[in-house]
Amino acid sequence: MPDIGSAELRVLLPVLAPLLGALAVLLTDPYLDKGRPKLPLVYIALGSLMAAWAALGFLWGDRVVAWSGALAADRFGLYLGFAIATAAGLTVLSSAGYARKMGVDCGEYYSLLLLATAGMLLLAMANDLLMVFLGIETMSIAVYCLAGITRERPRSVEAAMKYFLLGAFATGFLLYGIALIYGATGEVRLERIAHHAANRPLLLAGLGFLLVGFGFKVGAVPFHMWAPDAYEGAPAAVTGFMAAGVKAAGFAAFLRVLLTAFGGEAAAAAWAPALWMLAALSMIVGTLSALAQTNLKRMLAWSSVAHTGYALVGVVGGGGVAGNGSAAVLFYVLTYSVMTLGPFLVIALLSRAGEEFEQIDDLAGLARRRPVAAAALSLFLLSLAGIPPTAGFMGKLFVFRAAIDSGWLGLGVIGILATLVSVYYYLRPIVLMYMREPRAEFNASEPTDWASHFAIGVAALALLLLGVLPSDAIAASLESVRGLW
Amino acid sequence: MDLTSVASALPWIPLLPFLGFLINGCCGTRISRRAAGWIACLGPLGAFLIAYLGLLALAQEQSPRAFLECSLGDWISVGDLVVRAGLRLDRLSVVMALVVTGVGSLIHVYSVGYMSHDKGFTRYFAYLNLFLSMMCILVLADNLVLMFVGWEGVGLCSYLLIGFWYEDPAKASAGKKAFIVNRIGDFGFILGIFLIFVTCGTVDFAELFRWLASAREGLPAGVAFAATMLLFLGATGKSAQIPLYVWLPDAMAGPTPVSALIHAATMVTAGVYMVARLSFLFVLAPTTLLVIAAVGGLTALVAGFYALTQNDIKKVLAYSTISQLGYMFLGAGAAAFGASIFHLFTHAFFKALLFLGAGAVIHALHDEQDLRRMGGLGKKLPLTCAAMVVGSLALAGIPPFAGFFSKDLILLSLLEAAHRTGQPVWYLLWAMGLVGALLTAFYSMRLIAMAFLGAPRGDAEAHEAAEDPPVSMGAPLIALIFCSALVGLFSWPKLFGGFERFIHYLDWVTAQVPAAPGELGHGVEWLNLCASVGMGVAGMAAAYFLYVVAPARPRELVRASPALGRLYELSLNKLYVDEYYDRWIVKPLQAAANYAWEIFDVLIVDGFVNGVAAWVLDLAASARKLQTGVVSYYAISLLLGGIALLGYFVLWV
Amino acid sequence: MFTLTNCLVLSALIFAVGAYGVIARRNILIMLMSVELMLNAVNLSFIAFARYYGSALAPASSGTTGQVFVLMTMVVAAAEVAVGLAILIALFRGRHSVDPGDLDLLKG
Amino acid sequence: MVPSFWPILAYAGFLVGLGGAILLISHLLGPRRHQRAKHDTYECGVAPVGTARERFPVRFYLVAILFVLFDIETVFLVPWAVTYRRLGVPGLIEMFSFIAVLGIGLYYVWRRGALEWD
Repeated sequence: MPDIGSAELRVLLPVLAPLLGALAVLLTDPYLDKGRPKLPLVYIALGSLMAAWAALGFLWGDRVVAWSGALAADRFGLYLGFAIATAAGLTVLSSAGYARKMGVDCGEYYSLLLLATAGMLLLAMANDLLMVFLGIETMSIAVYCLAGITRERPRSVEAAMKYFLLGAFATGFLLYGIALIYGATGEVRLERIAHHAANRPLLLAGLGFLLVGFGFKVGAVPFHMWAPDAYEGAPAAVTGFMAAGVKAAGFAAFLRVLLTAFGGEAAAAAWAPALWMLAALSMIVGTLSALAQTNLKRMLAWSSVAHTGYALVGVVGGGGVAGNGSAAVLFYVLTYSVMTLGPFLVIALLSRAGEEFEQIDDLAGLARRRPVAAAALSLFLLSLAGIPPTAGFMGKLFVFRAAIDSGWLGLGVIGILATLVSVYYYLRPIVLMYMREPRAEFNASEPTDWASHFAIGVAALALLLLGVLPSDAIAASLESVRGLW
Repeated sequence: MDLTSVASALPWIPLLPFLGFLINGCCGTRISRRAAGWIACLGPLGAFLIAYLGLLALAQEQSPRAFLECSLGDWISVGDLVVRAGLRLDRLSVVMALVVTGVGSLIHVYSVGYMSHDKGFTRYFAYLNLFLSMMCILVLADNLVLMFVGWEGVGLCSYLLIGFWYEDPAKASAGKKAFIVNRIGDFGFILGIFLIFVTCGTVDFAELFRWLASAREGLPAGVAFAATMLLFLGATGKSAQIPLYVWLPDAMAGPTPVSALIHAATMVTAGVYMVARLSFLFVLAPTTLLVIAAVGGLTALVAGFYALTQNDIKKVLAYSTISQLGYMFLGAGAAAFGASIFHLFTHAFFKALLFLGAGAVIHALHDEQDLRRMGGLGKKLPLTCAAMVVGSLALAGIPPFAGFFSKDLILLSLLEAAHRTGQPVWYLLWAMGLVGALLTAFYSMRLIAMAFLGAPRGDAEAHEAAEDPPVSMGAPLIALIFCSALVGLFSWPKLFGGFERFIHYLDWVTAQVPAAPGELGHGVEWLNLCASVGMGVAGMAAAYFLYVVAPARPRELVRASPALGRLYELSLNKLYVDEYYDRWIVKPLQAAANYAWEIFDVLIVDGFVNGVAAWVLDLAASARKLQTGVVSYYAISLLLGGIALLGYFVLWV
Repeated sequence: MFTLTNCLVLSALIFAVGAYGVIARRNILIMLMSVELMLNAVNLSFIAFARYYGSALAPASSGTTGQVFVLMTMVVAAAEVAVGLAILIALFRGRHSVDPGDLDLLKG
Repeated sequence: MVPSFWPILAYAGFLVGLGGAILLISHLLGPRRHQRAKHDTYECGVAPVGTARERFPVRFYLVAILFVLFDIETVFLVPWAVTYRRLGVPGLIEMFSFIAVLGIGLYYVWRRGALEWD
């Protein structure tokens, strides 16, 4: 039993903060008036997330490994940790109004949100396969519940059920993969696994199953099928959090496992073609399916599948720890988590009591009634489409460049083609908002939800900043990858 | 003039209009229309002044290659990946910047009057300013990526502006069409950039130039061909050449000043500018140059042909724009980049003039755009008429108006290319240019005749009420009249003892191909000049005869028997002319034009573009069916994926 | 009898049975049980490997890792069951069916 | 080998004794009211008559879920108890924080009224 030294506690801080927040929410909630808005819960959640942010910032620096090597506080994990904490914070801000509208303004909503965040942060810092497993499960179980938290809406419950069943199924594969890797090497510490020759069938089989589990979490084709249903059914704020946080945390762990445990040349040569296939399929299937959607949330779900493909392009063209590809993935996932959260925040803002605002046609004429929301949504969509000067453009530029630089020209071309096609469906909502007469009734008498507006504003500003001045973020992503060893 | 101080002011060229965009865009209804108009106009004017200072500063420099540079810092500088961004003002970009901001300012001023009654006044100016800002970025960019940023930006703005009157679904869809067609071109452009980057390792124009000059083996011919063709594909999208020109006529749905700004003077010229900017790359690929010339010649001819029979005044101008852009590419293909830019320069003035004049007509007649319902407006709208006449003369290439000089230079450059390369195909292209000139002159005169001469055919009340535009619209017209008449003098031909100043001004910044031994004789130059002028005169004369002289003859008959009265005169005039014109000119032409239109537009262009789109949507529908909603199938998909991965890792690796 | 290979084969077989159950059964409750079966099959593997590494063949320390993993898996599985049942109840209240084929509001 | 089984035997004996004692005490102390229901077949609190296809009240699931959670708590308690001495005070703190987390969850569930039978 190692002493619980200061290093141990320090490394744990980003995880502890939301965890304690969740407990505090549970202890506070019973004492609050039932009929009134539960603002104290929002404050507690925000406070603990800010504490997590501060802890991440405090740890930013050289690699600290603690808990017998189970957790690593290095820039790699912290980089996406920031994205996760930010996404959670913006979700909480937007939830202050949204949860009340949807009738889930209760302790379990906020505590689950915080528990999921804790799981995500744990996943981002996990340095052995046990922690990866625990992180994934803490995150996932909380998110299953969140997806179904609006129990009165049949679609929400259905989404939760589907997500849960498939998630548990995929967990089986992930766990089996871990077991096989453990069996092949006797190790679960990532950097120790790397010392074993990568050509043993048992190890490779384990890697294969591991890819299934990770592929599921990040929504790569053919493990993506939960995504559209879960995204559509889950309440908008939760979907946004899911799309941003789960993907960021999933990619953090995915990339870390690939780069440390399977970062050797032989291993990389083995997994690159497999991921090539996943990336290409994700881009193609995601883009094509998104074309035919009429539901905004579902369209964004398919778009998230396509974006997983784009990010995987960077993983394939990663060039190992030395290359730019892995850093490009980090940057891409960072920008993606912001730009995919944005539209959901807008949807949450526009939703009315118990009723989601989700059909694309409902957007008609939005620019007249809600100019700020329409402008923000347009910006998010343009960024998703990869149009300069938004962050989406920068992200795509780096990912594709990395792939082409390391010789994966075909993948780059598929990516560019998919991007071009995708403009069509990202543009349609904008056309509707700005160039059609409003169809749906808008409730103008609602009081302005300042917290939501603030969250949307932060996301929009972040996108523009990352698009125009990406240097620092990219430099940090490069440092993150280099600091992995 | 202090070079560095001007250089540091360069960012303000795009920034000033951008500020206008921000103010008008954010404040929206909170500021008065008057203030919004002022703000919108001041941005471009300020930008123009800075560009002009840049011109003066450049003139002081000894070296013709001198340029002003303002680094925006390392835009992205991480490890070995460095993307520098900066603005660069050299002789080529200063010309473009002056055109863009100068003509742009005039159009802004004009718009204040034109849009004064529109409810989206501030929104309109916000878009317009944003557009101008993006165009300035495109022009001043010192690397391909930043240029692409501007390129996309103008595309986006044009989309917003074309669909400005979005209540009308047809207009909104025109905006969308423009955007989608342009995307096809952009695809080529992006791939071209990637190819260049992968091969040369840089996207910076200056570094690219150095790389090409210093690389031992130079650029492999295949890569040069592929890269330039891809870039040219981008140019065909933005500059509306075959096969991607379809969006431009539809894009006339926007407000007329927008058409003037975007679809005549600035945005569509981006493709030509890009080719000129990268001329040092394009000259490495002679095949591409030939393709460019062929596409340009064909476009000039086909679009001119279409313009003959259009009845919408803006459609005539739209096709004429496409046709004139074809000329620019003809010149560029013949490696006469200076001549090409010169035509761009003159065209910007006279086409803006024509569009703004057309706008004045439309404004005066309360949104009447059909030429058949105009006529006889010359006396009612003297200023507008003068504007249109000058614009048309310039367009038709009648000396001494601006278009004459530039068109003459382009035709001459084709003869030079023939002389230089010895390929007879250039003579054919020259002939195509000449026929195009004939068509140009014909439809220009037809437009004048149908709108301003003869008797009014439209709503009598509207005709009576028509009057010349207010000062804010009139002043830009007057300015443009002078420009259209005079800017040709910048390049007084050598033949008349001139120096072709403009062309030589650009010599140092555009690539030069080694001249052939021996010069074209003066005889050839005279031949070219006479042919070009002859075509212009002949075309105008023919149109004049058919639309003005011939209808006058029946009118004489009427005058002989005044008893039949005004009613008879009207009906006869209409019947007789229409019949005559219809049977001998319109019908055959229309049939031929329709035929050509069917082949090009319906079959090839629309068929291809729509076919691909339909195919993709079909695929999308079937992809959608895979998502059955049944969770067991999802699990099967997951399991099969897992088995496939397992099989791959265990058996394959 | 309890050789490593035998245990692994048994584990793989149980895993396959579980996977088959998830795919083939038309009752969400049984699908849930099948998932649990898969997890427990993996536990068997872990135990087998832990025993293998705990023996003289490998450093003793790595043997406990597998056992710890088993404990964790059991806990996670329990949490999953709890959540799964909760969602199932909510689902059943709404539409009185546990047939996965009836989950058809979301598709396409 | 033999001595190592002694604790188990002792433990088994203790369990049997405890069970017997509880039964005996409740038999001695509990009030007796003879009703019809008391003499029916025991069916976990559900009326044994009526159709067999009748659904169970959802409450049973809730109790089952809570049971599973606290059952699993033991999975951690046992290894901790085995190595109690080696883990020392830090182990004690860790374990108590673990139990506290579960306790807070239980408290929340209780306060939210999930444990009310009706």
